[in-house]
Amino acid sequence: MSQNSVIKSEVQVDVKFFASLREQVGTAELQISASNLEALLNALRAHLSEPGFELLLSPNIRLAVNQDLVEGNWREASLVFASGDEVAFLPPVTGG
Amino acid sequence: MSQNSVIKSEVQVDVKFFASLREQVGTAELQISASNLEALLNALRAHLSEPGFELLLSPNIRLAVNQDLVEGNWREASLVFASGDEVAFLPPVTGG
Amino acid sequence: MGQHIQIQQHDFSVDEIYTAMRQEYGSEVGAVASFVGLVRDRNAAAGDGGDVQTLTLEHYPGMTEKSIQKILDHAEERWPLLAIHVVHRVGTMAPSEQIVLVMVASAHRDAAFAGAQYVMDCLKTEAVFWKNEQSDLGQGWVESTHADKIRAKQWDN
Amino acid sequence: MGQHIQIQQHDFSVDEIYTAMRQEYGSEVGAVASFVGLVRDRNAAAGDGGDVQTLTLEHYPGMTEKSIQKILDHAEERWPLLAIHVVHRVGTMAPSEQIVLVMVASAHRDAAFAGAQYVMDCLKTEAVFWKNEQSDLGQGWVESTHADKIRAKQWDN
Repeated sequence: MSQNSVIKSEVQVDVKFFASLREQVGTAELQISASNLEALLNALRAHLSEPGFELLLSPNIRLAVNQDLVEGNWREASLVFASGDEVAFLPPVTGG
Repeated sequence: MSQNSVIKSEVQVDVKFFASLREQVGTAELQISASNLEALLNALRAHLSEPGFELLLSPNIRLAVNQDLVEGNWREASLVFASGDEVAFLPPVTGG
Repeated sequence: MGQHIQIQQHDFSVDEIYTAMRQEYGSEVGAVASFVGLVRDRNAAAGDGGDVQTLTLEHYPGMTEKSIQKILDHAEERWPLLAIHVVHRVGTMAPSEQIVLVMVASAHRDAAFAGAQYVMDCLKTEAVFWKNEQSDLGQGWVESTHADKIRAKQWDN
Repeated sequence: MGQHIQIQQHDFSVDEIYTAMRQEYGSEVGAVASFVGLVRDRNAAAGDGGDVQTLTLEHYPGMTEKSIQKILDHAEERWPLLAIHVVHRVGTMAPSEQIVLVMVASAHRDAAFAGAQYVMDCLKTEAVFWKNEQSDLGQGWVESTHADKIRAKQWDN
Protein backbone atom coordinates (compact mmCIF):
# COMPACT_ATOMS: atom_id res chain seq x y z
CA MET A 1 0.00 0.00 0.00
CA SER A 2 2.65 2.51 1.01
CA GLN A 3 4.86 1.28 -1.86
CA ASN A 4 1.93 1.85 -4.23
CA SER A 5 1.54 5.44 -3.16
CA VAL A 6 5.25 6.10 -3.68
CA ILE A 7 5.06 4.80 -7.27
CA LYS A 8 1.89 6.78 -7.79
CA SER A 9 3.45 10.08 -6.87
CA GLU A 10 6.21 9.60 -9.44
CA VAL A 11 3.81 9.23 -12.40
CA GLN A 12 2.36 12.48 -13.71
CA VAL A 13 -0.46 12.20 -16.21
CA ASP A 14 -1.98 14.98 -18.24
CA VAL A 15 -5.77 14.91 -17.84
CA LYS A 16 -7.97 16.66 -20.41
CA PHE A 17 -11.63 17.61 -20.41
CA PHE A 18 -13.47 18.64 -23.56
CA ALA A 19 -16.59 20.57 -24.55
CA SER A 20 -19.49 20.24 -22.09
CA LEU A 21 -17.24 18.36 -19.61
CA ARG A 22 -14.66 21.14 -19.75
CA GLU A 23 -17.41 23.62 -18.94
CA GLN A 24 -18.90 21.54 -16.15
CA VAL A 25 -15.61 20.50 -14.59
CA GLY A 26 -14.41 24.05 -14.90
CA THR A 27 -11.01 23.32 -16.41
CA ALA A 28 -9.54 22.03 -19.68
CA GLU A 29 -6.47 20.32 -18.29
CA LEU A 30 -5.02 19.03 -15.02
CA GLN A 31 -1.69 17.48 -14.07
CA ILE A 32 -2.42 14.54 -11.79
CA SER A 33 -0.09 12.08 -10.04
CA ALA A 34 -1.53 8.63 -10.69
CA SER A 35 0.01 5.41 -11.96
CA ASN A 36 -3.30 3.71 -12.72
CA LEU A 37 -6.95 4.42 -13.39
CA GLU A 38 -8.07 3.77 -9.81
CA ALA A 39 -5.53 6.24 -8.45
CA LEU A 40 -6.50 8.76 -11.10
CA LEU A 41 -10.19 8.55 -10.24
CA ASN A 42 -9.40 8.88 -6.53
CA ALA A 43 -7.32 11.98 -7.21
CA LEU A 44 -10.01 13.47 -9.43
CA ARG A 45 -12.70 12.75 -6.81
CA ALA A 46 -10.62 14.71 -4.32
CA HIS A 47 -9.85 17.49 -6.79
CA LEU A 48 -13.18 18.13 -8.51
CA SER A 49 -16.59 19.12 -7.20
CA GLU A 50 -18.92 16.20 -6.42
CA PRO A 51 -21.24 16.84 -9.44
CA GLY A 52 -18.24 17.48 -11.73
CA PHE A 53 -16.68 14.16 -10.74
CA GLU A 54 -19.96 12.26 -11.10
CA LEU A 55 -20.29 13.53 -14.66
CA LEU A 56 -17.00 11.88 -15.65
CA LEU A 57 -18.55 8.53 -14.77
CA SER A 58 -21.76 9.02 -16.80
CA PRO A 59 -22.42 6.23 -19.26
CA ASN A 60 -21.94 8.43 -22.36
CA ILE A 61 -18.44 9.64 -21.39
CA ARG A 62 -15.57 7.89 -23.16
CA LEU A 63 -11.93 7.75 -22.13
CA ALA A 64 -8.93 8.10 -24.40
CA VAL A 65 -5.37 7.30 -23.34
CA ASN A 66 -2.71 8.88 -25.53
CA GLN A 67 -5.42 9.69 -28.06
CA ASP A 68 -6.67 6.11 -28.36
CA LEU A 69 -10.17 5.31 -27.17
CA VAL A 70 -10.34 2.71 -24.42
CA GLU A 71 -12.52 -0.06 -25.85
CA GLY A 72 -15.47 -1.40 -23.90
CA ASN A 73 -16.33 0.00 -20.46
CA TRP A 74 -13.24 1.95 -19.45
CA ARG A 75 -14.49 2.14 -15.85
CA GLU A 76 -13.76 -1.57 -15.55
CA ALA A 77 -10.46 -1.52 -17.44
CA SER A 78 -7.20 -1.97 -15.55
CA LEU A 79 -5.21 0.90 -16.97
CA VAL A 80 -1.64 1.57 -15.92
CA PHE A 81 -0.11 4.93 -16.76
CA ALA A 82 3.39 6.12 -17.50
CA SER A 83 4.61 9.63 -16.88
CA GLY A 84 3.46 12.03 -19.56
CA ASP A 85 0.46 9.92 -20.57
CA GLU A 86 -2.46 11.92 -21.87
CA VAL A 87 -5.79 10.85 -20.41
CA ALA A 88 -8.85 12.52 -21.93
CA PHE A 89 -12.49 12.45 -20.90
CA LEU A 90 -14.69 12.81 -23.99
CA PRO A 91 -18.37 13.70 -24.03
CA PRO A 92 -20.39 12.43 -27.04
CA VAL A 93 -18.77 13.60 -30.27
CA THR A 94 -20.32 14.96 -33.43
CA GLY A 95 -18.72 16.48 -36.47
CA GLY A 96 -19.83 17.21 -40.02
CA MET B 1 -59.31 3.57 -98.96
CA SER B 2 -58.82 6.18 -101.64
CA GLN B 3 -60.04 8.85 -99.20
CA ASN B 4 -57.47 7.61 -96.69
CA SER B 5 -54.63 7.98 -99.11
CA VAL B 6 -55.72 11.51 -99.96
CA ILE B 7 -55.65 12.50 -96.27
CA LYS B 8 -52.31 10.79 -95.85
CA SER B 9 -50.65 12.80 -98.53
CA GLU B 10 -51.69 16.05 -96.88
CA VAL B 11 -50.02 15.28 -93.56
CA GLN B 12 -46.27 15.82 -93.49
CA VAL B 13 -44.41 14.53 -90.45
CA ASP B 14 -40.84 15.18 -89.55
CA VAL B 15 -39.11 11.85 -88.82
CA LYS B 16 -35.89 11.83 -86.80
CA PHE B 17 -33.29 9.14 -86.21
CA PHE B 18 -30.68 9.42 -83.48
CA ALA B 19 -27.27 7.99 -82.63
CA SER B 20 -26.76 4.39 -83.80
CA LEU B 21 -30.08 4.46 -85.67
CA ARG B 22 -29.05 7.62 -87.50
CA GLU B 23 -25.84 5.87 -88.55
CA GLN B 24 -27.55 2.67 -89.58
CA VAL B 25 -30.47 4.30 -91.36
CA GLY B 26 -28.04 6.69 -92.99
CA THR B 27 -29.96 9.89 -92.32
CA ALA B 28 -30.88 12.10 -89.36
CA GLU B 29 -34.19 13.39 -90.64
CA LEU B 30 -36.83 12.67 -93.26
CA GLN B 31 -40.03 14.43 -94.28
CA ILE B 32 -42.69 11.76 -94.75
CA SER B 33 -46.34 12.02 -95.77
CA ALA B 34 -48.30 9.92 -93.30
CA SER B 35 -51.40 10.62 -91.22
CA ASN B 36 -50.94 7.63 -88.92
CA LEU B 37 -48.33 5.19 -87.66
CA GLU B 38 -49.26 2.43 -90.11
CA ALA B 39 -48.87 4.77 -93.07
CA LEU B 40 -45.59 6.07 -91.66
CA LEU B 41 -44.15 2.57 -91.28
CA ASN B 42 -45.26 1.69 -94.81
CA ALA B 43 -43.56 4.80 -96.15
CA LEU B 44 -40.39 4.10 -94.20
CA ARG B 45 -40.34 0.49 -95.37
CA ALA B 46 -40.40 1.76 -98.93
CA HIS B 47 -37.88 4.48 -98.28
CA LEU B 48 -35.20 2.73 -96.18
CA SER B 49 -33.04 -0.30 -96.78
CA GLU B 50 -34.52 -3.58 -95.53
CA PRO B 51 -32.02 -3.92 -92.60
CA GLY B 52 -32.38 -0.23 -91.74
CA PHE B 53 -36.15 -0.53 -91.55
CA GLU B 54 -36.00 -3.75 -89.52
CA LEU B 55 -33.83 -1.96 -86.94
CA LEU B 56 -36.59 0.57 -86.29
CA LEU B 57 -38.80 -2.28 -85.13
CA SER B 58 -36.25 -3.83 -82.72
CA PRO B 59 -37.57 -4.25 -79.20
CA ASN B 60 -35.18 -1.69 -77.67
CA ILE B 61 -36.21 1.17 -79.99
CA ARG B 62 -38.61 3.71 -78.51
CA LEU B 63 -40.79 6.18 -80.32
CA ALA B 64 -41.40 9.79 -79.35
CA VAL B 65 -44.12 11.96 -80.87
CA ASN B 66 -43.57 15.67 -80.42
CA GLN B 67 -40.89 14.86 -77.88
CA ASP B 68 -43.13 12.70 -75.71
CA LEU B 69 -42.35 9.02 -75.41
CA VAL B 70 -45.15 6.72 -76.58
CA GLU B 71 -45.95 4.59 -73.53
CA GLY B 72 -46.09 0.82 -73.79
CA ASN B 73 -45.43 -0.93 -77.09
CA TRP B 74 -45.64 1.84 -79.69
CA ARG B 75 -45.81 -0.74 -82.49
CA GLU B 76 -49.31 -1.59 -81.29
CA ALA B 77 -50.41 1.99 -80.63
CA SER B 78 -52.90 3.67 -82.94
CA LEU B 79 -51.16 6.96 -83.53
CA VAL B 80 -52.67 9.66 -85.69
CA PHE B 81 -50.46 12.48 -86.87
CA ALA B 82 -51.02 16.12 -87.71
CA SER B 83 -48.91 18.08 -90.13
CA GLY B 84 -45.63 19.18 -88.60
CA ASP B 85 -45.62 16.44 -85.99
CA GLU B 86 -42.16 15.34 -84.97
CA VAL B 87 -41.77 11.56 -84.83
CA ALA B 88 -38.45 10.32 -83.43
CA PHE B 89 -36.97 6.83 -83.29
CA LEU B 90 -34.76 6.55 -80.20
CA PRO B 91 -32.18 3.86 -79.56
CA PRO B 92 -31.41 3.11 -75.86
CA VAL B 93 -30.39 6.30 -74.07
CA THR B 94 -27.66 6.92 -71.56
CA GLY B 95 -26.39 10.12 -70.08
CA GLY B 96 -24.29 11.05 -67.09
CA MET C 1 -37.44 24.65 -55.61
CA GLY C 2 -34.90 26.12 -57.97
CA GLN C 3 -34.31 23.94 -61.01
CA HIS C 4 -31.55 24.74 -63.45
CA ILE C 5 -30.87 22.60 -66.49
CA GLN C 6 -28.07 23.46 -68.89
CA ILE C 7 -27.22 21.43 -71.98
CA GLN C 8 -24.16 22.86 -73.64
CA GLN C 9 -21.11 22.09 -75.73
CA HIS C 10 -18.64 24.12 -73.70
CA ASP C 11 -17.12 23.22 -70.37
CA PHE C 12 -18.61 24.48 -67.10
CA SER C 13 -17.32 25.85 -63.82
CA VAL C 14 -18.48 23.89 -60.78
CA ASP C 15 -17.32 26.77 -58.63
CA GLU C 16 -19.52 29.36 -60.37
CA ILE C 17 -22.60 27.21 -59.93
CA TYR C 18 -21.78 26.46 -56.30
CA THR C 19 -21.16 30.13 -55.56
CA ALA C 20 -24.44 31.15 -57.21
CA MET C 21 -26.37 28.51 -55.25
CA ARG C 22 -24.92 29.66 -51.95
CA GLN C 23 -25.70 33.27 -52.77
CA GLU C 24 -29.28 32.48 -53.75
CA TYR C 25 -30.20 30.30 -50.78
CA GLY C 26 -27.87 31.66 -48.08
CA SER C 27 -28.23 30.26 -44.60
CA GLU C 28 -31.20 28.03 -45.49
CA VAL C 29 -28.64 25.68 -47.06
CA GLY C 30 -27.17 23.17 -44.65
CA ALA C 31 -25.90 20.73 -47.25
CA VAL C 32 -24.69 20.77 -50.83
CA ALA C 33 -24.07 17.42 -52.49
CA SER C 34 -22.39 17.43 -55.89
CA PHE C 35 -21.38 14.93 -58.46
CA VAL C 36 -19.14 15.51 -61.45
CA GLY C 37 -18.73 12.86 -64.14
CA LEU C 38 -15.53 13.05 -66.16
CA VAL C 39 -14.21 11.30 -69.25
CA ARG C 40 -12.00 8.35 -68.28
CA ASP C 41 -9.34 6.98 -70.57
CA ARG C 42 -10.53 3.42 -70.07
CA ASN C 43 -12.78 1.97 -72.69
CA ALA C 44 -16.28 1.28 -71.43
CA ALA C 45 -17.87 0.49 -74.77
CA ALA C 46 -17.95 -2.63 -76.91
CA GLY C 47 -15.06 -4.06 -74.86
CA ASP C 48 -12.45 -3.94 -77.57
CA GLY C 49 -9.96 -2.84 -74.93
CA GLY C 50 -8.78 0.30 -76.68
CA ASP C 51 -8.06 3.45 -74.71
CA VAL C 52 -10.65 6.17 -75.07
CA GLN C 53 -9.45 9.05 -77.19
CA THR C 54 -12.68 11.00 -77.38
CA LEU C 55 -16.25 10.70 -76.19
CA THR C 56 -19.14 12.19 -78.13
CA LEU C 57 -22.50 12.95 -76.56
CA GLU C 58 -25.53 13.40 -78.78
CA HIS C 59 -28.87 14.72 -77.61
CA TYR C 60 -32.37 15.54 -78.87
CA PRO C 61 -32.73 19.28 -78.33
CA GLY C 62 -35.94 19.98 -76.43
CA MET C 63 -36.73 16.40 -75.53
CA THR C 64 -33.47 15.98 -73.60
CA GLU C 65 -34.30 18.99 -71.44
CA LYS C 66 -37.82 17.62 -70.88
CA SER C 67 -36.45 14.24 -69.83
CA ILE C 68 -34.18 15.89 -67.24
CA GLN C 69 -37.01 18.13 -66.09
CA LYS C 70 -39.06 15.04 -65.28
CA ILE C 71 -36.21 13.58 -63.23
CA LEU C 72 -35.85 16.80 -61.23
CA ASP C 73 -39.61 16.98 -60.66
CA HIS C 74 -39.53 13.48 -59.20
CA ALA C 75 -36.56 14.35 -56.99
CA GLU C 76 -38.37 17.44 -55.75
CA GLU C 77 -41.49 15.45 -54.86
CA ARG C 78 -39.44 12.96 -52.96
CA TRP C 79 -37.03 15.02 -50.85
CA PRO C 80 -37.07 18.49 -49.28
CA LEU C 81 -34.65 20.17 -51.69
CA LEU C 82 -33.89 23.84 -52.14
CA ALA C 83 -32.22 23.69 -55.55
CA ILE C 84 -30.95 21.29 -58.18
CA HIS C 85 -28.57 22.37 -60.89
CA VAL C 86 -27.75 19.99 -63.75
CA VAL C 87 -25.21 20.77 -66.43
CA HIS C 88 -24.74 18.18 -69.15
CA ARG C 89 -22.33 18.64 -71.98
CA VAL C 90 -22.87 17.41 -75.54
CA GLY C 91 -20.43 17.17 -78.42
CA THR C 92 -16.94 15.73 -78.34
CA MET C 93 -14.80 15.56 -75.20
CA ALA C 94 -11.31 14.28 -74.40
CA PRO C 95 -10.25 12.21 -71.37
CA SER C 96 -10.27 14.12 -68.07
CA GLU C 97 -12.83 16.65 -69.33
CA GLN C 98 -16.00 17.22 -67.33
CA ILE C 99 -19.18 15.70 -68.79
CA VAL C 100 -21.89 16.26 -66.23
CA LEU C 101 -22.57 18.09 -62.99
CA VAL C 102 -25.41 17.47 -60.56
CA MET C 103 -25.49 19.83 -57.59
CA VAL C 104 -28.22 19.65 -54.96
CA ALA C 105 -28.79 22.03 -52.05
CA SER C 106 -30.95 21.17 -49.08
CA ALA C 107 -31.31 22.01 -45.44
CA HIS C 108 -30.45 18.38 -44.71
CA ARG C 109 -27.53 16.18 -45.62
CA ASP C 110 -29.47 12.98 -46.32
CA ALA C 111 -31.85 14.75 -48.70
CA ALA C 112 -28.99 16.43 -50.57
CA PHE C 113 -27.11 13.15 -50.98
CA ALA C 114 -30.18 11.14 -51.97
CA GLY C 115 -31.33 13.82 -54.41
CA ALA C 116 -27.96 14.00 -56.15
CA GLN C 117 -27.63 10.24 -56.37
CA TYR C 118 -31.18 9.81 -57.63
CA VAL C 119 -30.69 12.40 -60.36
CA MET C 120 -27.41 10.80 -61.47
CA ASP C 121 -28.92 7.32 -61.52
CA CYS C 122 -31.82 8.56 -63.65
CA LEU C 123 -29.53 10.52 -65.98
CA LYS C 124 -27.83 7.21 -66.75
CA THR C 125 -31.01 5.41 -67.68
CA GLU C 126 -33.73 7.95 -68.56
CA ALA C 127 -32.18 11.16 -69.81
CA VAL C 128 -32.21 11.42 -73.59
CA PHE C 129 -28.51 11.28 -74.49
CA TRP C 130 -26.43 8.93 -76.57
CA LYS C 131 -22.78 8.29 -75.97
CA ASN C 132 -20.22 7.24 -78.53
CA GLU C 133 -16.66 6.34 -77.55
CA GLN C 134 -13.84 6.69 -80.01
CA SER C 135 -10.77 4.59 -79.18
CA ASP C 136 -7.63 3.73 -81.08
CA LEU C 137 -9.39 0.52 -82.07
CA GLY C 138 -12.59 2.02 -83.43
CA GLN C 139 -15.79 3.55 -82.14
CA GLY C 140 -18.79 2.24 -80.28
CA TRP C 141 -22.09 3.32 -78.79
CA VAL C 142 -22.23 3.01 -75.02
CA GLU C 143 -25.41 1.79 -73.38
CA SER C 144 -26.36 2.02 -69.76
CA THR C 145 -25.29 -1.16 -68.02
CA HIS C 146 -27.43 -3.73 -66.29
CA ALA C 147 -26.04 -2.39 -62.99
CA ASP C 148 -27.15 1.13 -63.98
CA LYS C 149 -30.67 -0.13 -64.59
CA ILE C 150 -30.80 -2.00 -61.30
CA ARG C 151 -29.57 1.08 -59.45
CA ALA C 152 -32.21 3.27 -61.08
CA LYS C 153 -34.93 0.67 -60.34
CA GLN C 154 -34.05 0.67 -56.64
CA TRP C 155 -35.53 4.17 -56.32
CA ASP C 156 -38.95 2.79 -57.31
CA ASN C 157 -39.39 1.32 -53.82
CA MET D 1 -5.20 6.10 -52.29
CA GLY D 2 -4.61 9.76 -51.61
CA GLN D 3 -5.88 10.83 -48.20
CA HIS D 4 -5.93 14.46 -47.23
CA ILE D 5 -7.21 15.63 -43.86
CA GLN D 6 -7.25 19.28 -42.96
CA ILE D 7 -8.50 20.65 -39.65
CA GLN D 8 -8.39 24.40 -39.70
CA GLN D 9 -9.97 27.56 -38.39
CA HIS D 10 -10.07 29.42 -41.68
CA ASP D 11 -12.48 28.88 -44.54
CA PHE D 12 -11.59 26.64 -47.49
CA SER D 13 -12.00 26.74 -51.25
CA VAL D 14 -13.87 23.75 -52.66
CA ASP D 15 -12.64 24.76 -56.09
CA GLU D 16 -8.94 24.62 -55.17
CA ILE D 17 -9.31 21.14 -53.75
CA TYR D 18 -11.32 19.94 -56.74
CA THR D 19 -8.79 21.41 -59.17
CA ALA D 20 -5.86 19.80 -57.33
CA MET D 21 -7.62 16.42 -57.29
CA ARG D 22 -8.28 16.56 -61.04
CA GLN D 23 -4.69 17.54 -61.71
CA GLU D 24 -3.29 14.76 -59.55
CA TYR D 25 -5.44 11.92 -60.87
CA GLY D 26 -6.20 13.09 -64.40
CA SER D 27 -8.11 10.76 -66.67
CA GLU D 28 -8.25 7.94 -64.10
CA VAL D 29 -11.04 9.91 -62.43
CA GLY D 30 -14.49 9.17 -63.76
CA ALA D 31 -16.43 10.51 -60.80
CA VAL D 32 -16.04 13.12 -58.10
CA ALA D 33 -18.66 13.18 -55.36
CA SER D 34 -18.56 16.07 -52.91
CA PHE D 35 -20.43 17.17 -49.88
CA VAL D 36 -20.27 20.55 -48.19
CA GLY D 37 -21.90 21.15 -44.83
CA LEU D 38 -22.81 24.76 -44.05
CA VAL D 39 -24.05 26.59 -40.98
CA ARG D 40 -27.83 26.95 -41.07
CA ASP D 41 -29.66 29.67 -39.23
CA ARG D 42 -32.14 27.23 -37.74
CA ASN D 43 -31.47 26.04 -34.23
CA ALA D 44 -30.68 22.34 -34.05
CA ALA D 45 -29.59 22.24 -30.42
CA ALA D 46 -31.54 22.12 -27.20
CA GLY D 47 -34.67 23.03 -29.12
CA ASP D 48 -35.20 26.42 -27.56
CA GLY D 49 -36.24 27.70 -30.96
CA GLY D 50 -33.75 30.53 -31.19
CA ASP D 51 -32.05 31.35 -34.47
CA VAL D 52 -28.43 30.31 -34.64
CA GLN D 53 -26.09 33.25 -34.44
CA THR D 54 -22.83 31.37 -34.30
CA LEU D 55 -21.63 27.78 -34.22
CA THR D 56 -18.43 26.78 -32.44
CA LEU D 57 -16.56 23.58 -33.23
CA GLU D 58 -14.07 22.21 -30.72
CA HIS D 59 -11.62 19.41 -31.42
CA TYR D 60 -8.87 17.38 -29.76
CA PRO D 61 -5.75 18.16 -31.79
CA GLY D 62 -4.09 14.93 -32.87
CA MET D 63 -6.90 12.61 -31.84
CA THR D 64 -9.40 14.29 -34.17
CA GLU D 65 -7.09 13.70 -37.14
CA LYS D 66 -6.62 10.07 -36.06
CA SER D 67 -10.38 9.54 -35.80
CA ILE D 68 -10.86 10.85 -39.35
CA GLN D 69 -7.91 8.80 -40.59
CA LYS D 70 -9.67 5.66 -39.35
CA ILE D 71 -12.84 6.58 -41.20
CA LEU D 72 -10.93 7.13 -44.44
CA ASP D 73 -9.05 3.83 -44.01
CA HIS D 74 -12.37 2.02 -43.71
CA ALA D 75 -13.73 3.80 -46.78
CA GLU D 76 -10.62 2.85 -48.72
CA GLU D 77 -10.95 -0.82 -47.77
CA ARG D 78 -14.53 -0.85 -48.83
CA TRP D 79 -14.62 0.93 -52.19
CA PRO D 80 -12.18 1.41 -55.06
CA LEU D 81 -11.35 5.07 -54.42
CA LEU D 82 -8.58 7.20 -55.86
CA ALA D 83 -8.62 10.02 -53.33
CA ILE D 84 -10.51 11.41 -50.36
CA HIS D 85 -10.07 14.94 -49.16
CA VAL D 86 -11.66 16.05 -45.90
CA VAL D 87 -11.56 19.62 -44.63
CA HIS D 88 -13.18 20.29 -41.28
CA ARG D 89 -13.23 23.68 -39.72
CA VAL D 90 -12.98 24.40 -35.99
CA GLY D 91 -13.61 27.58 -34.08
CA THR D 92 -16.56 29.92 -34.43
CA MET D 93 -18.62 30.25 -37.62
CA ALA D 94 -21.61 32.32 -38.68
CA PRO D 95 -24.70 31.12 -40.63
CA SER D 96 -24.01 30.32 -44.30
CA GLU D 97 -20.32 29.65 -43.66
CA GLN D 98 -18.81 26.35 -44.78
CA ILE D 99 -18.09 23.84 -41.98
CA VAL D 100 -16.97 20.67 -43.71
CA LEU D 101 -16.01 19.32 -47.10
CA VAL D 102 -15.77 15.69 -48.13
CA MET D 103 -14.59 15.12 -51.69
CA VAL D 104 -14.09 11.65 -53.12
CA ALA D 105 -12.62 10.72 -56.50
CA SER D 106 -13.07 7.31 -58.06
CA ALA D 107 -13.17 5.69 -61.46
CA HIS D 108 -16.78 4.79 -60.70
CA ARG D 109 -19.79 6.83 -59.74
CA ASP D 110 -21.28 4.42 -57.20
CA ALA D 111 -17.98 4.14 -55.30
CA ALA D 112 -17.53 7.93 -55.23
CA PHE D 113 -21.06 8.48 -53.92
CA ALA D 114 -20.92 5.70 -51.35
CA GLY D 115 -17.47 6.78 -50.16
CA ALA D 116 -18.53 10.39 -49.67
CA GLN D 117 -21.74 9.44 -47.89
CA TYR D 118 -19.98 6.91 -45.66
CA VAL D 119 -17.34 9.45 -44.61
CA MET D 120 -20.00 12.08 -43.84
CA ASP D 121 -22.10 9.63 -41.84
CA CYS D 122 -19.05 8.62 -39.80
CA LEU D 123 -17.95 12.23 -39.29
CA LYS D 124 -21.32 12.81 -37.60
CA THR D 125 -20.93 9.95 -35.15
CA GLU D 126 -17.25 9.01 -34.81
CA ALA D 127 -15.04 11.97 -35.59
CA VAL D 128 -13.80 13.73 -32.47
CA PHE D 129 -15.50 17.12 -32.63
CA TRP D 130 -17.90 18.92 -30.37
CA LYS D 131 -20.41 21.42 -31.58
CA ASN D 132 -21.86 24.31 -29.62
CA GLU D 133 -24.63 26.49 -31.00
CA GLN D 134 -25.08 30.05 -29.82
CA SER D 135 -28.55 31.47 -30.41
CA ASP D 136 -30.28 34.61 -29.26
CA LEU D 137 -31.81 32.48 -26.49
CA GLY D 138 -28.59 30.95 -25.16
CA GLN D 139 -26.12 28.26 -26.07
CA GLY D 140 -26.21 24.49 -26.26
CA TRP D 141 -24.09 21.49 -27.13
CA VAL D 142 -25.30 19.59 -30.18
CA GLU D 143 -25.16 15.83 -30.18
CA SER D 144 -25.48 13.51 -33.14
CA THR D 145 -29.12 12.52 -33.50
CA HIS D 146 -30.64 9.08 -33.26
CA ALA D 147 -31.12 9.24 -37.04
CA ASP D 148 -27.40 10.00 -37.47
CA LYS D 149 -26.52 6.93 -35.45
CA ILE D 150 -28.88 4.69 -37.39
CA ARG D 151 -27.46 5.98 -40.67
CA ALA D 152 -23.90 5.29 -39.54
CA LYS D 153 -24.88 1.82 -38.26
CA GLN D 154 -26.31 0.89 -41.66
CA TRP D 155 -22.79 0.76 -43.08
CA ASP D 156 -21.94 -2.12 -40.73
CA ASN D 157 -23.87 -4.55 -42.92
